[in-house]
Amino acid sequence: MPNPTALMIVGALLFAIGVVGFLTRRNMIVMFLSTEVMFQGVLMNLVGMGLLHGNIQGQGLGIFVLVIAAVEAGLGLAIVVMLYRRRGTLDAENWRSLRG
Amino acid sequence: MELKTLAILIPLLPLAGSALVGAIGLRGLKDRSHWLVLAGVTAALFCAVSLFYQVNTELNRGGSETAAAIGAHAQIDPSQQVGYGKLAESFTIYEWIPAGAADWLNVTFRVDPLTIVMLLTVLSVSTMVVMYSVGYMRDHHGHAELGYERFFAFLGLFVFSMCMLVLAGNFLLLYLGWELVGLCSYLLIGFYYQKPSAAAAAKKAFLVNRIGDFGFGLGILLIYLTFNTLDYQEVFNMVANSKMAGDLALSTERITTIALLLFCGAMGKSAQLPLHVWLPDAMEGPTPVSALIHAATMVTAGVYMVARCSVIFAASPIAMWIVGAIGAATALFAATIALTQFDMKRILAYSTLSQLGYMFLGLGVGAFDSAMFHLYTHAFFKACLFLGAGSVMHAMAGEIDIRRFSGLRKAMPITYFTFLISGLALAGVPLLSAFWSKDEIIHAALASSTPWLGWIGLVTAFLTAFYTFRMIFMAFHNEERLPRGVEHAHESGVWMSAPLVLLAIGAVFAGYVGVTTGHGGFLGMFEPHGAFHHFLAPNFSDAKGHEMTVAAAQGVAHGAGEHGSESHWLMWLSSGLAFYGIFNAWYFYTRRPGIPLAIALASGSVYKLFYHKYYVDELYDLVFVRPLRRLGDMCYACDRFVINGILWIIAAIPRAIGFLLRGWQQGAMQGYALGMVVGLVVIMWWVLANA
Amino acid sequence: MIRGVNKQQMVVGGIGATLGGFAALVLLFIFRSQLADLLADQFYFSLFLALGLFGIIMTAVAYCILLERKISAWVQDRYGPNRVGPLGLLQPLADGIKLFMKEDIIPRHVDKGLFVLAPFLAFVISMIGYAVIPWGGEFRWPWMPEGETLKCQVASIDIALLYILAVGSMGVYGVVLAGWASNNKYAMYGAMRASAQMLSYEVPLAMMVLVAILTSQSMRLEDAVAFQAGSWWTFAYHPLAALILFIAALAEANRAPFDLAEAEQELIAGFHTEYSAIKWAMFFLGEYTHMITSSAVMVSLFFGGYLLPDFLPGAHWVNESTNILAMFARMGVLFAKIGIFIAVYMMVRWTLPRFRYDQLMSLAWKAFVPMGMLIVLMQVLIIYNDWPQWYSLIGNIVILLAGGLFSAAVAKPITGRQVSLLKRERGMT
Amino acid sequence: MSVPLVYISYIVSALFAFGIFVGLPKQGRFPRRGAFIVVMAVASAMLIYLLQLLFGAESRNITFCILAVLGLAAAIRVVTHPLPVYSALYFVFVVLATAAMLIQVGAEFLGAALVIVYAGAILVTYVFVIMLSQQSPEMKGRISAMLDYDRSAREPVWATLACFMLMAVLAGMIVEHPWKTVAQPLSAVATRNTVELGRLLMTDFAVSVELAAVLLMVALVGAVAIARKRLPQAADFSDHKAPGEAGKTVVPY
Repeated sequence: MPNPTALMIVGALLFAIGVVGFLTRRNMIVMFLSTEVMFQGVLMNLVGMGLLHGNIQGQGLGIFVLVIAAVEAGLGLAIVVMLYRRRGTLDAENWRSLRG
Repeated sequence: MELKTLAILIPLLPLAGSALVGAIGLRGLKDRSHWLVLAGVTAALFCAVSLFYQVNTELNRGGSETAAAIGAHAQIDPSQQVGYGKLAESFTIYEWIPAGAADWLNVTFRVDPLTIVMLLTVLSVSTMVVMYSVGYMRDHHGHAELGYERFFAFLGLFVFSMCMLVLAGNFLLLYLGWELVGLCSYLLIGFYYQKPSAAAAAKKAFLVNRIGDFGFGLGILLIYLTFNTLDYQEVFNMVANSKMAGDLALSTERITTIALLLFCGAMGKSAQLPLHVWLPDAMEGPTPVSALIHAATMVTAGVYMVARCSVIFAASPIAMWIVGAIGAATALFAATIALTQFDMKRILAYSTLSQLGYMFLGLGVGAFDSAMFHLYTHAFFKACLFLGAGSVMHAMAGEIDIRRFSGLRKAMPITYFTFLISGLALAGVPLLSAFWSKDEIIHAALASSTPWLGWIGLVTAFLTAFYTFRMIFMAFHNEERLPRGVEHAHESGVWMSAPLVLLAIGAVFAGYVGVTTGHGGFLGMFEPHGAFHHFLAPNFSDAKGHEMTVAAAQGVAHGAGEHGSESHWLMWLSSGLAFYGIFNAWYFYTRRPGIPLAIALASGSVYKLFYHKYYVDELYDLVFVRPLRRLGDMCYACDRFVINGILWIIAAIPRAIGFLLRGWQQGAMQGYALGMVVGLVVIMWWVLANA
Repeated sequence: MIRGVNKQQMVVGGIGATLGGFAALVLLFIFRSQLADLLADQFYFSLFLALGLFGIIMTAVAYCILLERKISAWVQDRYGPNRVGPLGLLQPLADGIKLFMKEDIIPRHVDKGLFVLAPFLAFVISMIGYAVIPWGGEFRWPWMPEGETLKCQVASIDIALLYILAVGSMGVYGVVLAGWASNNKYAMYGAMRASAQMLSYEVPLAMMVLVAILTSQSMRLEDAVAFQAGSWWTFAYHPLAALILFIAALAEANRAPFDLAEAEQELIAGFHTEYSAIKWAMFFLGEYTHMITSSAVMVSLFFGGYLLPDFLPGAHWVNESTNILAMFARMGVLFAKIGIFIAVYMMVRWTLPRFRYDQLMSLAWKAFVPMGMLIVLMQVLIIYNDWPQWYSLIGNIVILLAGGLFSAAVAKPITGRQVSLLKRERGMT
Repeated sequence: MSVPLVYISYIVSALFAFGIFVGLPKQGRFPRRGAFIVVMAVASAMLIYLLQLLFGAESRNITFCILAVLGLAAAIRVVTHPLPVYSALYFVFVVLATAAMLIQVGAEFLGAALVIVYAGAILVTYVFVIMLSQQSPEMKGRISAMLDYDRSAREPVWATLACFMLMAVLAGMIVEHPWKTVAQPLSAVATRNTVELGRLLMTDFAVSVELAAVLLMVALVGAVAIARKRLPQAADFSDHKAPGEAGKTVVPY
């Protein structure tokens, strides 16, 4: 069975890849997808740490990560759909009304 | 059913009705909202009756020995645990609040004779009043008033709260019920919340009650500090044995403090002298509310509480003296005010105050069972009087000033007769209910170590008869006059008159449970300690057995045994006073209507003093309200200028910083995210470097 | 003579097949002891089983298509295919050869990668669900030592039912990608309908599988079958659950009356409008394979799997013996049950008209999901309180009746287009 | 083994970050396909080397390494591919790889749940929304059909730099930190994993499960409320439309 540390490294890399996607892409849907990639990284880290401690709680928390991801996807996509209806574009640059 | 089931059902049935009405009344039930509450309260009444039969059977069987001993008023050794035996049962329904390591403050119900007497009183009057409200809360076309369902929901909630108060098995739950009934009272006084006077009255009632409840709460805390428990039975046992928690001896000062603090709550709830101001104003609520809450049930909670804690009070002669004195003072004081008022409901309110004063007088001289007896009889006739007044009010289109109308006797025969009967009962005319109960109290007072209380009671009895019949003669006799805008008076419908009749029957016959022996019929009529007292005896055995009040108890026993011979003069005197009062009222208000005016003019300032209720409200306004308002103004100014200024300065700093930093915010989320990531990395790197 | 294939090809094919078969037999004979050892090992046996099943199921699918055509013909009072071979039995072969030979068209405007990927996804995903189905219970080759047994199952894993759900949930991708990659309006609509539909019906499906899991208290299919041995089948405890599972499986497979993704009247051919030849055949195979898989799962969960009913003669031997013959008998029982289900599928398709889309959705969300929740809750209560399992039968009936009464009480016109007979609407004359 | 693990992890991070930088879309085309492949190959090799070092002598789990590399490559394609649909599909691949890795370490229930929830539900929703908002591109003019904002990345230099720092810090921390491993933990946890997980959720995490349920409910209602389209009421059906107007209004089912 693989070393839990390996799991955590892969998780960390996944998280960072998600971060870069979130930072660089302008399409809101892809930005959301990038956050999902980050969730994958977090999930793997949770499981890895749980294994490291020899208990199953990491997996239990992983279930909640799934829940949060589902919630985030549902609400986020609803918002994206609404925004798309407003302006007809998915470009995140279009929504800068919070500029100071 | 088992006792426990019944005890749970009694509060829950009205609550269920109330909750249902509250939930679906506005949408679904509307005009039919009353059914659920009526059903709930009636069912609870049946439960209470069933409870009564079970406990009564038990009393006659198992508890007969002790009860017999108490009934004969034998000397009882205080150290001996006499009394409740099987007659009182506590049921722990639910573990409520953890108190200490293993202790819980539980939701405990206690069923004993006192509880049952209260439950029967409360629920039977409630049933009547709910029935009455069905007719009362409608306009002349039979349409429900605005807020009909709200009214019944509140009414059901009140019945629930009152049952909780009565059934409570420890002081904390008692406090809960106590506050709940206060809340219901507030809600119902302010039922017509569009009326400024009603809203103000509700607020006043609430605030004045707070003062009393503050003392009450302190009393409960002190009980907990002293005895380390709040359970009735444990506390009473310890008091009876003069023990504190940890087997220390209980000092009289401590017990006096507890009793007085508890009495403080009773003063608030039962509107005794310094805190009486809210009750007359509470008449702003709908009349059924006045009848139920502010005459028959809630205001007697204080009496009930003192009777419940009779052991504590009996252990402190000073507290007993204060209770009796305040009761007597209130009785006289309220009666004098009632002489001069013209608002029917207000007269009745002051009469209620006066009668509550009687009850406290009785409690103060150690005649706990007599006080409870008076509470019980009073509930019927006073509720009937209030409901009669409501009936008049209904017919007079809301007019209640007895100067504006007269001679309603022909137009409203049912109302008139029930009102008359109840009035006779209130006046203490022989063979009606209050005669028995009031005489008992006065008798006990005269026989006690403070006989002057009894003399005050006698004077008040005369005044009572006078003001009651002043009202009756002014409203129902003489030639028929109607207020402007009312074409003709009419009798109320069956929903309203049926409860009147039933309550009037109660007003006549309720007293006989106290004078018959339960197995002797009318022959035992003149033995004041009848079935009622026999039934309640286990509750007060501890208190009466206590050496402090043995004298008083012996006095009652003495009188009880030989009422016929030695105390006849008291009976004759009190009935004579009653008849004399009635005669005076008749003479002044039907024969020579000029006399009252002449007296009023002649007495001048005294009349004014009575008329303006001894200027108590004005005094309070001057002493408390205005200084407090000044203080509030000062606080407001302080808040406005000092604190707001400081806040403005504090807020100005981030505003300035924000002004400087505003340019950095470019509005694109990803820019912020980049900043977050960089910050995260820096922090993590920092942590790692220093790890 | 099969149409589309010339005589020469047939002769060559026939000779090749014969020679190949002979060679295989020879090889088998030479390596028979090694083969026996391999077959006695669970891992290699599973491998063989997987290969064998692939063949069996491909054949079964082909004949399912024939069956479908026969049944439709019967329903519509026609003859159906009867030209190729006796009773048209060779028709599937002819169809297959035709589909392989046809020109494979990839339109210019499609997204090529996904266009090619989609049918394979559809086919493969519907295929890999087989892995966890218990086909014949435990058995023993005659040459194996006494006491050892093999499982007639490709993979016996702890989370078999989760695996099935996971695989099933991937099934939507084939349809969706096909629709999107086709770059065609109708295909797109079909795909969107399909994705929403399959997402919706996955919920009651998963709930009913959960009911079965709770009833047998295991996520292994063989445990579910074992639970039904010697007692009632789960169907008898949970008739409503079985019914909902059946209907949801129907919708998951995009079969009529839930075939909105390919509704001819509305969408030409839905998501596979642009497909032809072997890619189209892949979709077709996928659909039928999906039917067989879902039938197998349903039979295993609710209808006793490979078990014969106890009251039949010889049921004891068939159900419990580890003899190889008994294993084949069990397999036969399972296939018979699957066949019955498939026949029901087909009868449903040719009997019922297609649902409207909003009806489809409200069926899932307003009927199946609440009822499913109640059934799950009821089963949980039964387990928690240790009530006898047959309470669930009462519960099922009560839930069904209550649901029916409730919907009858609150039923309203769905579109608002219907004019009420009782009340005259405002503004209407 | 003279090179400390931490430097290897820095190198891996740098290579991955560089690979992302190379792969990010520029003007809609795959800018340096060859360079991307080379960089990714080197990065994968380094990663496998790192993982092998971590696994130690007793187990060289090649399946895990392959899955990790495939998953990471797919993840990189998720964030670099200019077409959202492909991003979503690559993400399905990431999910499958993750699930496989989880199953390999014994978290089989979580793996299956991951596939069901992510691949089966969440990603389908994504694909659905993408399809709602974007047409598939024409074969011939892929660039022209691509939307402006998908064509170019936003500040790729800074982003990849931040990404590198994050990777380096995280990976370095994980590699360097002296994790206190519990003796013989894995096999004990791995057996009857699902049962244990269920017990955990129903005992220790019971309140959290309830909260999660409430959260899901709230999200459901919220999503419906947010995305609801204000459509003409059903009463509109009774209106008589002028010829030619009928059918132009969107009619809800």
